[in-house]
Amino acid sequence: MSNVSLRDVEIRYGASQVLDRLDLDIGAGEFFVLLGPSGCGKSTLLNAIAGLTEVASGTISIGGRNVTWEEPKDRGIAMVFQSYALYPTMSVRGNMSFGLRVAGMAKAEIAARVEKAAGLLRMTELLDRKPSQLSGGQRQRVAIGRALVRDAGVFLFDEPLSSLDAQLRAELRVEIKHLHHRLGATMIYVTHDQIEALTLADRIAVMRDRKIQQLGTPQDVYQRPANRFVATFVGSPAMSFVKGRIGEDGSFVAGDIRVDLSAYAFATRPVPGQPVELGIRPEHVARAETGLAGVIEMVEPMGADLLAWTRLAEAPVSIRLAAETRIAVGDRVRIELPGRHLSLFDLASGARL
Amino acid sequence: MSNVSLRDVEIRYGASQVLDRLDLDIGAGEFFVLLGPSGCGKSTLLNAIAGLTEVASGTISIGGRNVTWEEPKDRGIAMVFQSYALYPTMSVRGNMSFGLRVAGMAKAEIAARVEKAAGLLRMTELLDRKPSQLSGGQRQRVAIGRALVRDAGVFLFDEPLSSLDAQLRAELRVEIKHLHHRLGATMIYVTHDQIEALTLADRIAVMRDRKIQQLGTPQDVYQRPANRFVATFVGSPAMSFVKGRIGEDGSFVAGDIRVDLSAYAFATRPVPGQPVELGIRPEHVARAETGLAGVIEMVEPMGADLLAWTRLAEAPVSIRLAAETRIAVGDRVRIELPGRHLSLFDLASGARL
Amino acid sequence: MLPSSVFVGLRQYLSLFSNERWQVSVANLALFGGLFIALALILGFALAVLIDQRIRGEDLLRSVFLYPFSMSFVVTGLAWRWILDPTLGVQKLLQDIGLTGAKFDWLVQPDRVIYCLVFAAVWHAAGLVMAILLAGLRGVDPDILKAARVDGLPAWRVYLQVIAPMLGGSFATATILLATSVVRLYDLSVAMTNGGPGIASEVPAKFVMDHLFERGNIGLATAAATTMLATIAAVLVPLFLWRQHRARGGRHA
Amino acid sequence: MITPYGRRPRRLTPQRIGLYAFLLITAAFFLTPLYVMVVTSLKTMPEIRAGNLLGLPASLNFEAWGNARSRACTGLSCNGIQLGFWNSVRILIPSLVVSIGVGAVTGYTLSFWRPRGGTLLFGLLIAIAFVPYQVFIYPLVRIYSQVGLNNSLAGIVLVHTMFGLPTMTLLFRNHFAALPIELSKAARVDGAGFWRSFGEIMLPMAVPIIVVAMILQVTGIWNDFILGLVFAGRENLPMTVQLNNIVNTTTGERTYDVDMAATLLTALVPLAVYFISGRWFVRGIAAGAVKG
Amino acid sequence: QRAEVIHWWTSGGESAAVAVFAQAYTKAGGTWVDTAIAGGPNARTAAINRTVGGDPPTAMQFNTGQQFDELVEADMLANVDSVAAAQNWDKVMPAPIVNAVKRHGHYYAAPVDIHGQNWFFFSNTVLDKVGAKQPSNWEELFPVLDKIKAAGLIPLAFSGQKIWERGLFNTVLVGQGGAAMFEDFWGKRDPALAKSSAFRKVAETFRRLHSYIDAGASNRNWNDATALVIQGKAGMQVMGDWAKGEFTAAGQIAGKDYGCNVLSDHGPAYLLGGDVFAFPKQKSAEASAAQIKLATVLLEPATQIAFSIKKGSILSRLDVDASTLDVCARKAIGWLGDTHAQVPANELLAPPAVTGAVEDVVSQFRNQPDMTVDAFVDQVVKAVSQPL
Ligand SMILES: Nc1ncnc2c1ncn2[C@@H]1O[C@H](COP(=O)(O)OP(=O)(O)OP(=O)(O)O)[C@@H](O)[C@H]1O
Ligand SMILES: Nc1ncnc2c1ncn2[C@@H]1O[C@H](COP(=O)(O)OP(=O)(O)OP(=O)(O)O)[C@@H](O)[C@H]1O
Ligand SMILES: [Mg+2]
Ligand SMILES: [Mg+2]
Repeated sequence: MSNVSLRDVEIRYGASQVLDRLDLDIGAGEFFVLLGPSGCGKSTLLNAIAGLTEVASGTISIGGRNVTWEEPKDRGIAMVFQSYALYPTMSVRGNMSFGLRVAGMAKAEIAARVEKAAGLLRMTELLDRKPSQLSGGQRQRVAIGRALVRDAGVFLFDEPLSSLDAQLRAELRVEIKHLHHRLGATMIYVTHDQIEALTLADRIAVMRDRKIQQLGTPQDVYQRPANRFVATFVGSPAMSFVKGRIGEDGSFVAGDIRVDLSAYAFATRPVPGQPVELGIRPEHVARAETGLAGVIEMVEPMGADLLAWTRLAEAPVSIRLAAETRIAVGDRVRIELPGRHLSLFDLASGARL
Repeated sequence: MSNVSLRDVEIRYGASQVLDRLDLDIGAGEFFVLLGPSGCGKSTLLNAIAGLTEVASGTISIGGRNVTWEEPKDRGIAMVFQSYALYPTMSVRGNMSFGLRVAGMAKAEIAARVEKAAGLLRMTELLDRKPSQLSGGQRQRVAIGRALVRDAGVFLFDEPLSSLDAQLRAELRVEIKHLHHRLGATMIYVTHDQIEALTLADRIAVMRDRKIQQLGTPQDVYQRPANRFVATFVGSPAMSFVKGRIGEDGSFVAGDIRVDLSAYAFATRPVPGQPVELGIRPEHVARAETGLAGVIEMVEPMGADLLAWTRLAEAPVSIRLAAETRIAVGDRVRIELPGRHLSLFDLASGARL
Repeated sequence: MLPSSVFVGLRQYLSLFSNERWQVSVANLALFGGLFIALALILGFALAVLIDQRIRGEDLLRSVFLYPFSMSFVVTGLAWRWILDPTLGVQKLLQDIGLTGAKFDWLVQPDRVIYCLVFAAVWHAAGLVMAILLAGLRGVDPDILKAARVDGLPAWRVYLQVIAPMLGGSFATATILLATSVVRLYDLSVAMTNGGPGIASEVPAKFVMDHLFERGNIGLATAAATTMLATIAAVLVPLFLWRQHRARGGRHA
Repeated sequence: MITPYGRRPRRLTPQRIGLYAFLLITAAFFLTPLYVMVVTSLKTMPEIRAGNLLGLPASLNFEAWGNARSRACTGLSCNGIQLGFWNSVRILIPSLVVSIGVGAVTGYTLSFWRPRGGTLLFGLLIAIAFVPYQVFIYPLVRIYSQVGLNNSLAGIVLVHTMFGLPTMTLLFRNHFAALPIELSKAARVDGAGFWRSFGEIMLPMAVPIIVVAMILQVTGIWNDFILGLVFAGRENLPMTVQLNNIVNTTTGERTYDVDMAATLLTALVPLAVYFISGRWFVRGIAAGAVKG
Repeated sequence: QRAEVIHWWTSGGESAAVAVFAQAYTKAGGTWVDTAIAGGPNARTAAINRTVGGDPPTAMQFNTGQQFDELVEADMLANVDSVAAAQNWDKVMPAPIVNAVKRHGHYYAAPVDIHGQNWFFFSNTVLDKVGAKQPSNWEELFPVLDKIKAAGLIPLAFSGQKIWERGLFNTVLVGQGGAAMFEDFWGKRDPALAKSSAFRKVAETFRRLHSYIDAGASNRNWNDATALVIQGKAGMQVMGDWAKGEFTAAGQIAGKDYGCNVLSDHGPAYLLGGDVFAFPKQKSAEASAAQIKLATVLLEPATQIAFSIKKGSILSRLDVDASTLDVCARKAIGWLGDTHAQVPANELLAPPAVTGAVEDVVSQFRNQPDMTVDAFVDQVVKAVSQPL
């Protein structure tokens, strides 16, 4: 149970800079999720916190202690590696218990913990296999187990559930949540799974280009994305965008369509005529008799519901409908864009308005 | 463009049997998705088709030719390995072009293809890196690229997008779909991502315990799961289940609740009094003034919408609601279960009724 | 040198086993082999690990540890002989500087001389073991080292408990190489002590060579050689069956 | 007390000092014989006879080195060891390439293609590795004289290849066996055949072990003289024959200074190899290949 | 005619000696192709393998003795009867040497030199210092040794390698036991003899000598032992006459700086060893002619004299004026006038197997002070009566 804070941390691999004077404060016991496109530096960041990659500049402190120069073992962390990094010569049991044995924990206690972890990872009967005898997902579970058994102050998860099936993933999500409550440990969690991010996180950081784009609660990030990138990146099916400008009356104007923004909560007041971009999430597009007219161009069934694509002012816009909705390509629809759920971005900077 | 068919294929690792006399026919040019819990034998199946694991018994034929004994290179396949299996000493470019160079393709052509693949994998500027200098997702993309550049008759994808961000994943999903159309090649695709499975697949096979549980179109599998396992496994948030029995009037009875099944399309008529289990997908639970009463016990925000948990006859049931719905733990709700969207399973066998 | 087609009866074996020099040779080989292989592996591994610590002047040090391997024993053996000789080497040096009590004459003590051979042999082979293990070490996936560091291991335990097991192949290679050099041990004994004092440092290979090439006693030589090969087979065959059995378990993926 | 900031400074921790200490002490121990050889080579014979062998020379005289290189008599010719140098090189290079090549291929075959009876063959090779090679000389001579390989460069190269095979195979087999099997799978899917995946995928990953193989073979081949003597023929005699003639005598008088100088000179080639080889001990050569 | 000769004369003095042969042969119109390979075994391996491989040298060196018997049996050697007849070897050479090259009545090798193996070399400086005169028999020896020991010097410089231990033993055997006993022991290998009291006496003397040897002897090369004598650190050394090479290299002169003598209680007994050149069968007649020519040249008096001076050996023929040789050599030739003094070295009498076996036992006996004479005798009996 210890907070983690980074002060203008910079990390470079040879010439290329991966993290650029990053400042970050993660509260003790917080569940912190890192989102970001592949290659944006998430793992690097975790490695830096773990003390596995040297920072070029800046300081890292855990639990108020400056650990910038300390060995991983002195940082009180447990980590799930994106590449698993299992000990090939040890059995699953060996892999899980190794950290504990090193710490000199009592045999019985170790056995108990390993059993428990194995149980909730559904691999009790695999405990005596070698990693090379496991499936991809099973290996990943071993990697998770290796972290779960430890009681560290900070847990670092690097895409821990990426190759598990939805069901198991849901179950483990819950388990991790429980663990978090039980230990009250700080957890830093990298994932590409939106649901994971939104359900687990106390706070989410969205990274890109060596910087953090937005830092906030799941709701914030989802409903009030700080800029166009966050808007596109978070949420799937993704948000649709319509280019236009601010009309005299402060409403959004694009070609012949006009969207009322009176209900919109502006971050910064735009000036009339300013070129802007309007973001709409599929689930917020409502069908209404009196609304903007469109023609269905494509229909994607997605199990729970289906996604219909139409166009507003040349821009493709997706609409989420119930799976059983009777709708086909070519149908005309009328839709309504509820002002308070929209997002408005400055066209030039991409910043939220 | 060649069909793949397996005739009672059996595969064992030493003592443990992984696939049990499996029969499977995949049409030429079909997009075939394999779903199944971690460790159920998906990768093993792909490896068998690729000729990388010996089958204990049975035959495998590709394009009508029996290839059970043939070398991978004579099977006209391209494969994305779950573990990437990149050539560590080659640059990204080298990795992608190796297969083509072996095939003796013209330099220019190779360059062109690699460029193209790199472009749509967003790694043009990484072409000269070594795998060890890439992030996890970037490595995975190299693995994909290596397959994409080839024009094989059969493409085998083993969780190709598992560690990519939602946005890139969506884009690549589309690209793969395009590739499928362009080449008309047969594609066998392992994934844990429901959306992927449902949007890409012509047909889905759900595996478990060395067997195929259900084989059908995405809609079938999602809306009319063949048994309880498939029902639980497919769809997230998952289906909720209520135990009960068939009443005299053929409706579902559990404790004091009663659900009308007149609209239900029975596979096999149940006898009155038969113990059964009722499956309800969260998105099918509708709120209605006149309906079953329940109390909200938990609320999970999931971005696009939120999941509320209540209870029917002791069984937890989840309801999907719009994200902005005002609802809190303790609220009383009345819900309605639309007969034609329900799934009914025999309690003993778990088979769909 | 020319093989004779004279029938070699069992009596050759009888006279072999009753031959004191042969008995001494075998005893020596056992002692020498055990000590030498163990020490060479330990020292070699230690050196490999230390060399691997991103130290300055790695190339130089590595060459220093390897150079003994580059010279034939004909002369390096002589050098060792001088160093260990009580009347010429260290003992003399110590006594010259006043430590008249200093004694270091194992080379001329029949029951100690074999340790001198071990000493020189380790000096000669440790570098090679280092090289082999170093090659293995460098091949280990860095991520696994990271994992070990996170698991809180002090460096030396990482090497002992995580890496050493992963170097099974390299260790096998090194061990077999050393074992062959033990069985074939000849030059060293010739160069350093020529089997002496007396027959105190005789070894089987030398026994075979001498009887084959210098004493023209093909019978005894072949008897000895056959015995050696039989012994080796007796060790190797089970070892292989075991390794094969283990190989079925599959390998690191 | 400075607050830690940025890159950890490379200051000498006690461990590191200890580490260097150990290395240097060991190095010193390793170097003692070399020291003896060098000082001896710089002494005059009378000085050596005087018996103070560990002491420094009264005066440096490099005469011995000159003699060793180009004047010492080995039988009638008095040209030192330089005589056979180029012969040695001419024997070394092809023997090195061929023996390592063959060993690598065999090892690769045994570990990735698992041919029937492979283990048996391997076991046989290992068993042979235990037999003193002198035993094979006579039969080989017989065979060679049949096929007329005697006294030819090809002959000696072949011999070195044969005698090198067991160790080389051992080295490479065990190295390849440690590589992730997925890689060969990927290669097969990419359509690469035996040679393609060997040359372009496996060999590049064997670089460190190739270095080891080189160390072994360079030393073995360079220092061998009996095989060269028997199989290479008069015009190809390696320099070690000269070396042996200088340092090895039963009833002739000895010149230790020249012996030492000659030995040191001869060792220069292997030493050079050792020194250069370092940069090919690459780190994490298979890193990033597979996940899990 | 081209003549390639494989020999192991590689040290400075030895090469000089070979040069004499080479020049002589060249003078006679041939071309000498020199293949020097240090170390008897190495040289022989090479030579024999080349013969077997079908590329025989013109001549190859052997130690006088039975080393080339197997070649004779394999019918790989050409005989040089013509030369032997022309130069009348039977008359001019010591019988043991002639017999050593004779098989089935044919001459299969040319004895090019004779080495005496049982020499004592004395450091005159040491003898003077301790006021002792050079002993001439075994009774006189021990007092001298004691004196030197008392003076704190090494009485007997020794090289503890088996071959020299055997050398010392032979010296005692022939010196104390006498020529007859020596020849019986090695030649007849009669166990009874080994059990005799005379033999035991020899053993005891040998054991007694051990107490005059210093600790460093075990792994010393023979020439390092010689160096001790040269340095005046040791009183004497028992060695073959090749040791003179070391003395010469150190600039010492026989008779002046160092003395040499053969100790014997039963009249002079000189252990005759040496080197011979054997001539493998050739394909071409021309090559065979070269062999004849070579053999002839090597044994011409002039060549022999010049060679012996360089080599420190004595001529293999006794019909030549040896006044130009050094003191020791002249002494030897003097003794050899009496055929009883001509004792064949053990290589001439016993097969290498036996020699080796006995060598091992002798070496043990010297290095294990706790080994009783009885045990020694038993071992010797076993060695001489072993199956071959
Ligand atoms: N070498 C092996 N020895 C023994 N069992 C093995 C071996 N390799 C795989 N298995 C087992 O075979 C089963 C199927 O493995 P496979 O890799 O096909 O699973 P999968 O469906 O791909 O799982 P995942 O979704 O986690 O990749 C697993 O239970 C695994 O434990
Ligand atoms: N050894 C290296 N040398 C050079 N660049 C590197 C090295 N390792 C990583 N990189 C680069 O650093 C960037 C960040 O890598 P990192 O692994 O942190 O990304 P990531 O956010 O974890 O991506 P992913 O989601 O795919 O795992 C990537 O662009 C990668 O190419
Ligand atoms: Mg990552
Ligand atoms: Mg898998």
